[in-house]
Amino acid sequence: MADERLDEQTMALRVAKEFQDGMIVNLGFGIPTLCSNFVPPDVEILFHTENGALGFGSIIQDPEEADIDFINAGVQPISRQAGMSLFEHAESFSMVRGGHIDLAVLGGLQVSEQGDLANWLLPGKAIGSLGGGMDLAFCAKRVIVVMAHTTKDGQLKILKRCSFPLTAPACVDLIVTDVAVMAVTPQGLVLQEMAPGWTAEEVQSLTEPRLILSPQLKPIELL
Amino acid sequence: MADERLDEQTMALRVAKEFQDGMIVNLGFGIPTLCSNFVPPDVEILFHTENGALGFGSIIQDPEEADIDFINAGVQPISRQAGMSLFEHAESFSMVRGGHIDLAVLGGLQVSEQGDLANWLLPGKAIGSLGGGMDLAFCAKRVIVVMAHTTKDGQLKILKRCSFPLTAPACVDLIVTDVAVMAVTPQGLVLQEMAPGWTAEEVQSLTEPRLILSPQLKPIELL
Amino acid sequence: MAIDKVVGSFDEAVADVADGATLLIGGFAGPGECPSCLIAAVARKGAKELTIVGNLGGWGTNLFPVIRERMRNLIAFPPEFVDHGLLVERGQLKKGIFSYPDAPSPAMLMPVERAVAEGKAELELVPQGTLAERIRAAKSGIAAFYTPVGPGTIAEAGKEVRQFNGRPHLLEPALGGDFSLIRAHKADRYGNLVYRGTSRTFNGTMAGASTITIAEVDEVVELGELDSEQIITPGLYAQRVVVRPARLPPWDEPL
Amino acid sequence: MAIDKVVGSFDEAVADVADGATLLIGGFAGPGECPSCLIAAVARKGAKELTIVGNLGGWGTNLFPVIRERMRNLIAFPPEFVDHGLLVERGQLKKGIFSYPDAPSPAMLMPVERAVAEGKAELELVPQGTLAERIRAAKSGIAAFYTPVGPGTIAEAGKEVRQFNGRPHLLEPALGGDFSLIRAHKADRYGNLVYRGTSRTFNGTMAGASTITIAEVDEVVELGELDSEQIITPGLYAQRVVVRPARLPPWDEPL
Repeated sequence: MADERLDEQTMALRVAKEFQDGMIVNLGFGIPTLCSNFVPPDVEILFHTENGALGFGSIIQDPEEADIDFINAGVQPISRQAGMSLFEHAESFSMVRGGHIDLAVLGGLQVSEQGDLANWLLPGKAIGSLGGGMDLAFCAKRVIVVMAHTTKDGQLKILKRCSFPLTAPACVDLIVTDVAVMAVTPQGLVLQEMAPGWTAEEVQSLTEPRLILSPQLKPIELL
Repeated sequence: MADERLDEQTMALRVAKEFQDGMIVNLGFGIPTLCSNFVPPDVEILFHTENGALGFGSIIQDPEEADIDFINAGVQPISRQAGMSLFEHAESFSMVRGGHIDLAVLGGLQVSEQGDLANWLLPGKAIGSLGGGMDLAFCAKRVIVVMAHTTKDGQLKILKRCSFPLTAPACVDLIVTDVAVMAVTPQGLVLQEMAPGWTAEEVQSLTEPRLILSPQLKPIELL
Repeated sequence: MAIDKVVGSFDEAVADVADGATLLIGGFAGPGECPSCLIAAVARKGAKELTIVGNLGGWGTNLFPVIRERMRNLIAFPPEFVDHGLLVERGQLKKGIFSYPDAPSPAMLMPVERAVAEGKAELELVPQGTLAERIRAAKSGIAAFYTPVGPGTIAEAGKEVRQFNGRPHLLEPALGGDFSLIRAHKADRYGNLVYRGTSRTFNGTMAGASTITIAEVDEVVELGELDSEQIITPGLYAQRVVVRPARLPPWDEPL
Repeated sequence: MAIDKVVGSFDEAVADVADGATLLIGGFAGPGECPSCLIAAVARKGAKELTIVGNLGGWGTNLFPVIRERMRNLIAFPPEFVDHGLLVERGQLKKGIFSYPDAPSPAMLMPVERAVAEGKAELELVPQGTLAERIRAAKSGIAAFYTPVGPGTIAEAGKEVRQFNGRPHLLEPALGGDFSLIRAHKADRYGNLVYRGTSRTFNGTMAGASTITIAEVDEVVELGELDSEQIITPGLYAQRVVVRPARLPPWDEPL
């Protein structure tokens, strides 16, 4: 049986290794938000939030210090920071649609081997919310999806074709899960990294499309 | 023979009588610019300039006080004024195209009885400039053209059809010239006011389309 | 006469919001950026068959205390806050045009989810950036635009698809209103507006996108106090300004 | 590594402007809002076959002294000013996309008028608001939009006409560039920009509308000195910043 899966913090840490100096990064709700805790110390990036701020600081943990006029798209209080800029919503999405966001980190319900992403309609709900995720999925220069490799009840989430309605077709570049890191390529999904103790067979057994093994296949670096 | 024609200042004075409280007004180059000198004392209006200011003050007359970073679309230095706002060019034309300009006062080379305006290509020039006049002519809520009734060499300018290329079709609401004030109506041009000493026949002789005489036809008020 | 856009009360400010009106309601998701007093005044007026355009579907008065409690350890939401979910709860909604209509948890239902399920209201779901751009197009006199966002998804339904630069785009129409109800920080008598922090959001976008824009502000300052370089919404985009009290009264009290 | 977009010289800032590039050049008509040092650097580099997008056709070095003399009683123009007319005079223009290409008097000819008459350059004439909106569309990822401005005029030539709300509209495509050369007042190392007065104009519009935006500024200030609420161009729209000297040297001296 496979080893333990990574926890959310560790998945966020792995995603944050993709942050490169000077990048403009948008983090979706949930695990993506946690990535802001793991920016490598020698890297300076600017976070964008759909509701109109760029270059804000960390999430405020003490409600006494929180200000309802300084929040991110997940309605978490954000700290002000030197160099931060503020703008209205059409400008904020000019940034997204215009390709000015270098990296979007999004959650996912399903991802296909073509990089299709489905993450806006929760199973069993009649109505879902597109929010800003669709714009980001279509237009960010690079899209990383971070999510559990399977659902809590063991359903596969990485599929040949998504069964849930799409957020955007062929938009995902990299998938980071609690067991693996996979790149979406024209040839298919390339397994690049695995959680400690996992084998490629074990990852494959939780993944519908056939995984291509990277010649550089290695354990996920956790430091 | 007809009496004297009005001078440019007097034409501007007449146009300024159309200014109503709270209006957003854009003044074109030339005679229109002079209108800003004649805002009625009990009327507060805000001037818009295409290059990105609203609610600026008077044209500065002393070059010592002029600031090259505070100009109007005619590159005249403008004074700062309480309540003035500044913006970039796309926003400035959002105001124009979005119908937020109550009144545009433009110069004209020719106006037709349908209210077509031609004012962008000078006779004899191979290349003309559309500038912001086309956007204003199409989109301002009301367009007043102020111009000499005929050219210096006696050519008619108020025509059945413009012979010069159009700035905008059917855009002009009111024509103020050095001899008359005429409204553009679905029935045709209605002669509303004449310069002191002029007769309707004399105005008609300088005007190609048939003028409809307003029941309230009167001399242009010059006070 | 001096231009003065300041109106004495919220009830007066929305007095001409008629049945069947289209309202663009500012805000994003939290209380900071929401024109609560204007929404409450529309609820008191009782205008019906409204089309409401906004980001969220609206928490309403039943769900908001739950959310407030959930958020307690992160941020203190004022208890008197109401959003346009109130109008949905009171049956004033005919159609909602929203980006984020559903509750963030399957265990909750937003008022608009109920209203749609019961056949009492229609819903148009719009990607957030497309929503913002459609509103901006209305302000800017753009009839429609082609966006790369949405082909191959639910957003494509009923839309013209056209290729530009080898990529499919959707034709999206302008989305203006009869009234924009927005929240700002300070105003002057010309209607010039500044916002505070991330409260600019859809408020700044909706200013000027309706026939009448009404701004709910913390303070009206003397003309000239707002620096010309720093005015975010030039006054021609706002027709009315109302000052909000420091502490919100219950929504059903005249204000 | 800290983000730092400040480049040491104008020559370095434009070193990768290649033959055939499309340049969006900020400014409106006067010297205050014109990125003179960046233009001079492109002239020194000598890049050819340029497509230049801007408001004016450009005075150039022959006409500017005449204009300066004419304006003398109204406003003092600095004698060292150059605009993109310089690039036209030097034969670097292949195509100009302008709103105001001709001289304001029939007695004068702008360099682009000469170049077009001599068959050395092409001209695309665009209404000013459409020009601004096309540039903004490029920044905003909008492929094309329908504007009510232009049907029944020269602006309609070659354009799709379509009815919206009973009114004809023209389809206008986005207009982006390889480089936006803009003038701003202050910057910080992130590329955040503020402008001064009416110098914002097309400079603020063009920021972000090209692959590379280069801002010519009076001053670079410490991060945090620009108030977050007052930043006009957020830093992600500017890739390079160069400080301009208080007094401009002759255009052909390295800078």
